[in-house]
Amino acid sequence: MTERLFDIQDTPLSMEEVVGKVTRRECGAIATFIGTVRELTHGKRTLKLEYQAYKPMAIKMLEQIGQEVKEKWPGSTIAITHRVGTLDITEIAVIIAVSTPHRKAAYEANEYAMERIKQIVPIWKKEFWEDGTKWVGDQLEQTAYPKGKPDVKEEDND
Amino acid sequence: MTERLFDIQDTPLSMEEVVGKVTRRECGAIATFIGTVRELTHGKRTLKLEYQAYKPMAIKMLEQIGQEVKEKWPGSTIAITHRVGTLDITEIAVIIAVSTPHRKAAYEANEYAMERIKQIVPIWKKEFWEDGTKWVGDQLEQTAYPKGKPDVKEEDND
Amino acid sequence: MIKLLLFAEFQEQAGTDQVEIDQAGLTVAELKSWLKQEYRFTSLDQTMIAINETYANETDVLKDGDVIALIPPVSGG
Amino acid sequence: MIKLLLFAEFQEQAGTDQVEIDQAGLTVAELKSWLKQEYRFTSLDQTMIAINETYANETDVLKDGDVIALIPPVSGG
Repeated sequence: MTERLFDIQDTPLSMEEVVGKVTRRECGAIATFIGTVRELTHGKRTLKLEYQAYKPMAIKMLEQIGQEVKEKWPGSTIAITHRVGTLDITEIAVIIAVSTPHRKAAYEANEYAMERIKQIVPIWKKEFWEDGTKWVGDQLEQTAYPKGKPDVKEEDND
Repeated sequence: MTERLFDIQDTPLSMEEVVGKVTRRECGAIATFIGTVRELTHGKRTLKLEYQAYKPMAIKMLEQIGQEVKEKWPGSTIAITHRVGTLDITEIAVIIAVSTPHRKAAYEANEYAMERIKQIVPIWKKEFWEDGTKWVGDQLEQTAYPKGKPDVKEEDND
Repeated sequence: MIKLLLFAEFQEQAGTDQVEIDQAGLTVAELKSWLKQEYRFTSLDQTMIAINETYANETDVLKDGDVIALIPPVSGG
Repeated sequence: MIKLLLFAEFQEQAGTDQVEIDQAGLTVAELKSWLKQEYRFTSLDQTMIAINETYANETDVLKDGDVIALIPPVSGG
């Protein structure tokens, strides 16, 4: 196939494009998650965000997530595109699209993929506020890498 | 507001349009569900589908679902558009978009809305197969209207 | 008069999408019995009645000018 | 030589996105200690090391020609 199911790009993301990659005659359900830049986090105003990626490794990790999803939800197709560069409020940072024959699995697989992105994909976000900037880590609000490294093996807790 | 958050239309649906209705500066997560026409159901080949709606009542019921979602997930915004008329394989029958400040609620609210559509919104699907046609009912594979009527009050089982 | 809207299989069975009926005063349950005899609809047991775009109870009574709809099990989504 | 890639806060602290280092033979854990001294990076405890685009263990040993990356806690999505 010529199009990448897993991609990192520095130009605005298109829902139609990502959803198009997973649209299949045998699938009736497509769950999509779109992460946008939110203005307020814990009451603090964000002016813009910058995303940076270790691109080749990030794509490899997205592909690994795709493999995990295929194993957990046979018959599913997933595509993920993550944006890098500077993003304004309401711009799209990430799109995850999952198609499945039936809808329950589409939601589950989509949510799983999002959790995994936040665990293992080398992409970083820098917040720009009125009073400063910060590279954000540890969004899952767990101790960072409790096992000393991100759990790159498939998760057990499902 | 001039645009309808809940709509029934006989022309092809646009993801961008429905997602645009729920994109808000204070929301970082948009979960979308796209129902497409699947070619195979239980191994049987579908040629096309026809959807028919009792349009004014269907819109009222969609609005009711929107109200339920707002109460269950404060801060969420939901838009639903359902297609009617004749649809070919892979065409979009329904789009549900939910934006929330945080993502967990977006998935949950989306799935809830889809369940409710299948319970209370007066829209019917006709399957066209090689060997015949049929108006489909009771997709949830429960006894139709176990209480004698669809549960138009908010669901209790959540 | 009361307007009765028909959808899906009922529309096909009746060959029309609406009929006028003169049955004000009947309850919803009585209307269903009457429709079974009058139109020989097959699957009314699983069918809801909407009165003026709202799901009705079996005991609700039809009034002149109401818009009634037969709502077989829905299959949208 | 070994190429060391820097991202996010490390890139800003070092003022560059990559450096060449001559530390083949060190383990990942030893590399971290060396980096703390050499670059005074602050948050290496929570930082992973990738060797050739794969997450490494603390005991993995660096080889000449490897591409190493410092991976602080990720925040994509």
